Amino acid sequence: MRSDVRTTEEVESFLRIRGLTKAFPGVRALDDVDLDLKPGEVHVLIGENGAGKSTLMKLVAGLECPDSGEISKQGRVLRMRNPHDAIRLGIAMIHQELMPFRQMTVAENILIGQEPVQFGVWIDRKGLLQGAARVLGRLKCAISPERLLGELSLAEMQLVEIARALAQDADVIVMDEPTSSLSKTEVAALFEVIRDLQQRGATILYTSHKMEEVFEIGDRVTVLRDGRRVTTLKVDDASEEELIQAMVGRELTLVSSRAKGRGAGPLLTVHNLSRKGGFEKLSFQVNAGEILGFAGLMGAGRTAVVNALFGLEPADRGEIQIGDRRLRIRCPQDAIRHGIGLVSEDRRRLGLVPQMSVRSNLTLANLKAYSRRGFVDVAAESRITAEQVHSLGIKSAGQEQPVAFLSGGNQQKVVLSRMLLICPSVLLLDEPTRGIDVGAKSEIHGLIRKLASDGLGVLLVSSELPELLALSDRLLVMRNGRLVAELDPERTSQEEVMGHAMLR
Amino acid sequence: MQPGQASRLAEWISRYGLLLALVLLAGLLSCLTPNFATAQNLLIVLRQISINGILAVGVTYVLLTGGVDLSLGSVVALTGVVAAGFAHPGEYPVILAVLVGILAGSGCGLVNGLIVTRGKVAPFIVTLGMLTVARGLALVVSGGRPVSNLSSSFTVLGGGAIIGIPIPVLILCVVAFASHVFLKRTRPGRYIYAVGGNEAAAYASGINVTAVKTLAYAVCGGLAGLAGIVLAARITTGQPNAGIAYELDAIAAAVIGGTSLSGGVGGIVGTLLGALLMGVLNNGLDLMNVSSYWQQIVKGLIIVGAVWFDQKGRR
Amino acid sequence: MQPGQASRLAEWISRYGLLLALVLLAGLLSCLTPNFATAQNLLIVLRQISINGILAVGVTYVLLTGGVDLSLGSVVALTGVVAAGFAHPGEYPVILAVLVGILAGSGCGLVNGLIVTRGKVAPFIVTLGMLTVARGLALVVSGGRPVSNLSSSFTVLGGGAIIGIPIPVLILCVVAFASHVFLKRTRPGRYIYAVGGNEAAAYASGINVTAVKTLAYAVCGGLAGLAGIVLAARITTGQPNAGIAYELDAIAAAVIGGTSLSGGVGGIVGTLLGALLMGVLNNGLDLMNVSSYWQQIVKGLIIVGAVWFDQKGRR
Amino acid sequence: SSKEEAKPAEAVIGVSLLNLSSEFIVMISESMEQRAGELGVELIITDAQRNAEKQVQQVESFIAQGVDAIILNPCEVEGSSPAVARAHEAGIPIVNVNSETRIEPSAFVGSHDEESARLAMEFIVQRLGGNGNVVMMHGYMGQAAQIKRAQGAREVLEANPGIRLLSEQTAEWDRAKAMALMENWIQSYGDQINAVFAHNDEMGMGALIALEQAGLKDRIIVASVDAIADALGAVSEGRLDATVFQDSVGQGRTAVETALKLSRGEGCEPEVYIPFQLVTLENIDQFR
Ligand SMILES: Nc1ncnc2c1ncn2[C@@H]1O[C@H](COP(=O)(O)OP(=O)(O)OP(=O)(O)O)[C@@H](O)[C@H]1O
Ligand SMILES: Nc1ncnc2c1ncn2[C@@H]1O[C@H](COP(=O)(O)OP(=O)(O)OP(=O)(O)O)[C@@H](O)[C@H]1O
Ligand SMILES: [Mg+2]
Ligand SMILES: [Mg+2]
Repeated sequence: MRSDVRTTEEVESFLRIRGLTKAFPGVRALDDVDLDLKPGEVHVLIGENGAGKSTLMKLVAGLECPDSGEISKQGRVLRMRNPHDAIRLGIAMIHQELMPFRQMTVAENILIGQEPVQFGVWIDRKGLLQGAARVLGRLKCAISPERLLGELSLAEMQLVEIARALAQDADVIVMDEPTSSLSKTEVAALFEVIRDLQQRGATILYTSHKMEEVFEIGDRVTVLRDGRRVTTLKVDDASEEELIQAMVGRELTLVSSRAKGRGAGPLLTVHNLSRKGGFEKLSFQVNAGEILGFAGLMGAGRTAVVNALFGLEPADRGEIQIGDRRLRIRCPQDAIRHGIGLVSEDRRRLGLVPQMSVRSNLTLANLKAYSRRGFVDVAAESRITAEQVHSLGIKSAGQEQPVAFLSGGNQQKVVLSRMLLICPSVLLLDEPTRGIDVGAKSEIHGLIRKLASDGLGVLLVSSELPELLALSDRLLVMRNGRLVAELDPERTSQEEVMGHAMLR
Repeated sequence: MQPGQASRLAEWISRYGLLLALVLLAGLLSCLTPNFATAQNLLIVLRQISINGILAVGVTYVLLTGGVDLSLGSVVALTGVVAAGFAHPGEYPVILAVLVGILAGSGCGLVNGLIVTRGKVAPFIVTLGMLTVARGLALVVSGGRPVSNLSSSFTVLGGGAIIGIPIPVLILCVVAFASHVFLKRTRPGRYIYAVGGNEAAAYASGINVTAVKTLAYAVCGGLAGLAGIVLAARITTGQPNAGIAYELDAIAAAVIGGTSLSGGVGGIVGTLLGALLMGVLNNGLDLMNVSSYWQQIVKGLIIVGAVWFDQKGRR
Repeated sequence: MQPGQASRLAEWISRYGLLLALVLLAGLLSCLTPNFATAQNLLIVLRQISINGILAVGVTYVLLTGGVDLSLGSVVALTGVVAAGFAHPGEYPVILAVLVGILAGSGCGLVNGLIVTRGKVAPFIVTLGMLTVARGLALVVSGGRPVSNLSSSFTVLGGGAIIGIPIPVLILCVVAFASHVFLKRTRPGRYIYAVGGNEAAAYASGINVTAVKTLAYAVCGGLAGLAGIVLAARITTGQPNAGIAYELDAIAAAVIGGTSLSGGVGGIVGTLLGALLMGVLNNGLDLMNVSSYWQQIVKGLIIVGAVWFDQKGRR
Repeated sequence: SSKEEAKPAEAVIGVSLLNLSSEFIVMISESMEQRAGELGVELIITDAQRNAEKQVQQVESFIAQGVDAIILNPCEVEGSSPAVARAHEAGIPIVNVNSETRIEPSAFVGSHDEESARLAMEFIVQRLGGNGNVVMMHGYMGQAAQIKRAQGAREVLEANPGIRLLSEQTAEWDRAKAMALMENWIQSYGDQINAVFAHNDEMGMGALIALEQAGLKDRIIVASVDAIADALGAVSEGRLDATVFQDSVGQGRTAVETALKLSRGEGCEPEVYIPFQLVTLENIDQFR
């Protein structure tokens, strides 16, 4: 802690936010928000997609400047013009959108801005590696500090970003959906670190769409809706229903019925599929009308499998069949032609065309259907866009808004919707509800279920076990690039799945 | 309001800065010299920008995909020499000379595109290679001497006019209009923006990135061929050393007009405004009889100033 | 194995392709012409690449941040003229002329950097503006005439040698070594990579992106100033029309050497290899008495081929 | 060429030329090659592409290759001088062709560039009867040829106060740029212009075409320098009023001959002056 003598009021609120307002063209992202963070608390921020959580956090971390309002820490009003000021004032942030330096090593990524130096500029390489290893050790993470970041999987990158924030030795840490790509074990390690930070008096502003995390790690919770603060509660006093209702502003019935449709014959059959460095000798099939779940730890190779099936990183050996036709899938074009669609986990890299409008992004994979003689039929495009925006609840300042300015969850909906528009017969979903709010998530679950009951085959990869267990008809577990178990989701438990996924 | 209109309005407003800068500059020039704002002079400005305009429209395709084409100037020389070889009086019909020139240009572009996409060599290097290769070919083909004695039905393409409007200006108008419609309204046009905006995402959406990029380079080369023909017709000779550094002016026009060098952003309207700004500046400074040393200084300052002004407006 | 070594090894292997291409080319030339592989000629090649090498090292800084500097050639002319003005015999100490030249160069670079970072104008436009402005200034300063009658203590910087090694080569070695160490081992150097690799992330990590970029442009300008001095010393005159299109060769050397135009990737070792490849090619083709037209064609093909070969190896 | 290789060449001569994409230099180069073939001399021809530094490099390479003599077609008076100095240091004879350097070569073959501009300008003065307005198109600013031709023209202008220089501007040796410049001049000066002097024929042709298109050619005189094929054609058709002939063939041949003599240690004229000649409709037949 930086100062020893504090008045009671300062102890009450370590970080004090008053009247914070921020508007973007076409939307008031934050509207007169007050918030008090106590020292040593984990304060959870929740709200629907586009409620303003990230905006609030960016303001706290100096990434954006407020239109009005002020932030004070320990009684001192902060004037932050850029993140550098925030870091100097002891505020660190884990960003919702990953911010990797792909060409630099893990160690450099973690200690960027904090490099151990001699003579003021000379980088102490040994110190750098040791420092990075130390932080990674706290997260119980086995990534080598010397690897290039570009070689890591998305989840590993997210861990590195967490490590980067931890390395800054801040007493306020802002965490914007830090666990969106992580599976249970990594989340557990992170939570341990958070508790440790708490012990040392650090304040944490945390957001996530995974409700169970709110209850597990939070002390108090604030609900944002449409840029305004709705309520702040002690977590122990709050119930899930209450929070969800505050978020969406109405009663919400979560889709939970498991209208199981067991498949009518195999749709996609995979035989002895291998890719060097990814997975080995996989054989499985997805039946029409069935949701096949894939569970596994970080780096188990699930993403590699769906990427191979979609032709992004084609398999080296093995067979892929749709119905009884054997296919060669060398590129996504092949896959789409054969009715395979993929929603990638990496929406930033493989999903969005940032400067293009919501409309153009939606129709990108199936533009042929909305054009005549080579000319795009804008009217038809707008119609289908309006439909999708409505059915998925995509929140934007109009169809023409560049998708870069949408909130993270809304971007995810755009990517998902694009693949639905190609009307696939096999849908590969890699973390499809990453960053999507509770209400929308339940609607998307309903949608996936409906698609399956219409006869689609769905291959679902998710790091959220509850989601997998609730949605899948069958569940496969991967470990180190191999299939190790097939389970019946109705007769298994999270513990059993984890047991198979982990090394014994 | 119709769906498309709002966006077009927004686009116009975001373009406003450059348009405003252009209007201010033109206003200033009209005050400073009485010869600027005459119909005749404005037509001359249009004629003077026509070659750079055609090239700039072409390079916009490539820039939108996130690439670059440095070979334009040399391709202009090569196609000019080649087309001129088919344009001596009484040998072949003029249309053949034109076709040969455009084909030679798109051939160069196609080669660029194929090496960029299949060979995965950086566009800068590929087109830099083409810059020297095409120049060398132009010199070899012509033996280092200008190809002159061109038929008047060929040179009319550079010097003639239809109902008072110079033919090069008409060509530019047709090229620019067609390109605008192609880029904004057709499927391949949309794909060009998508590939430039995020190549990996475009690939993952099933777009044939290779074909889209190759197309952009080929079109760009073809338009450079057209520019080469117009230039040869205008100066009534195919010059193997013509067009040096023309690529820089063409890219500058596109970038001044808001097309991003990293791809995915920009368009033909901006490119034309950029070419116009450069043309007005060249013409105006000549009319004002600014000494050639100072012309360079003033030109540099005004271009940077106009783009800065434009940028400021957008934020 | 020591921590850093693995990555350095990997880097060397990824460079292998270009090195191999260079070795192959040199081998071929040695077979084709007996004059190539003599110690004297290899020294000549080194001297010939020294100016392009210094410029290429400088522009590598800027390219690494994701920018570009098109003004190099004009800055070479301007600084050459300015330094020559202070280098007449018996007027000032030679160190002053050198300092003035380097300062003038980094002044140009600083202006570039400030307009890029503060004015948020695209580097292409800013440095294109500087290209014409600096050329204009060079002409104004010199009155359009070469500045000659330079002291021999100045011209020795271009023509002299120490223990048999030409001074320009020594200067290049010092500049390249210092830059390599700076970029790879110091904090500001790593920040240059970080800014080029992901500017938004660098900003969010508290790096002063403005300062880092401005530094890169200023260093690049300063090195252009140094190159201008060496050139003026070598041709014993400050030539206002010197250095035309030098920027293209410098950028080409860096890009051939694997530095990416989109920033964050590359380094000095590659840049030197790139400059060497270009130098060996120029020298070898001259030695083999290839006609100048065909030289251009062959040069273009070999450069693209070498980069393709290098790329292929990396995948 | 295999036949030539059979018997060793009389001598090897390195040639560094200003710019091989300029028609005039191409003509020099071709006449050199032709003469070298006749004399059994081997030429190594390189192109400095208007870059003095490159020229110095090329001469250094020649020295390293041990040529018997060097022919230099300098880019710059001062900038190319180190090349001459290097040759002197190495004891290799060096012949300058077409233009000069500050450091004296072993021999010079060519003419003084100022002279060409003087001829063209005097023609204009004479045709205008000593009274009128002219505009001047410069070559690329700062290059030796531009500086000298401008100087020659100015000398004539100073001697003739009745002639006013309305405007001068560069069109960088380029025909298309010259057309644009002429069009702009027509806009700002219109009828005031009586004559155009361009530093080379390319620009002169550009000005000519622009004037013809504006319908002004019959009232305005155009004169330029170099006598390239196009310009000679235009003179014979009565379109271009004058160009200045520089004997490229004579220069090329004499340069090779002189270099060969020097390489054999024979004496020769230190300066072979090849005069310019004005070409107009009257004497065009001598030049075609
Ligand atoms: N740079 C921007 N330009 C325009 N609008 C923006 C910008 N950034 C955010 N917005 C808008 O502000 C609103 C709030 O966005 P924010 O990112 O804070 O939401 P969020 O609560 O973090 O949502 P999510 O759960 O989806 O991440 C959204 O409507 C979004 O479209
Ligand atoms: N581009 C790449 N280059 C090198 N290795 C990679 C690359 N992408 C992924 N890997 C590695 O391949 C292994 C499998 O990764 P994959 O992303 O398929 O796992 P996953 O089961 O989807 O886990 P996650 O939940 O982390 O996405 C990991 O060890 C990862 O580090
Ligand atoms: Mg968010
Ligand atoms: Mg994954």
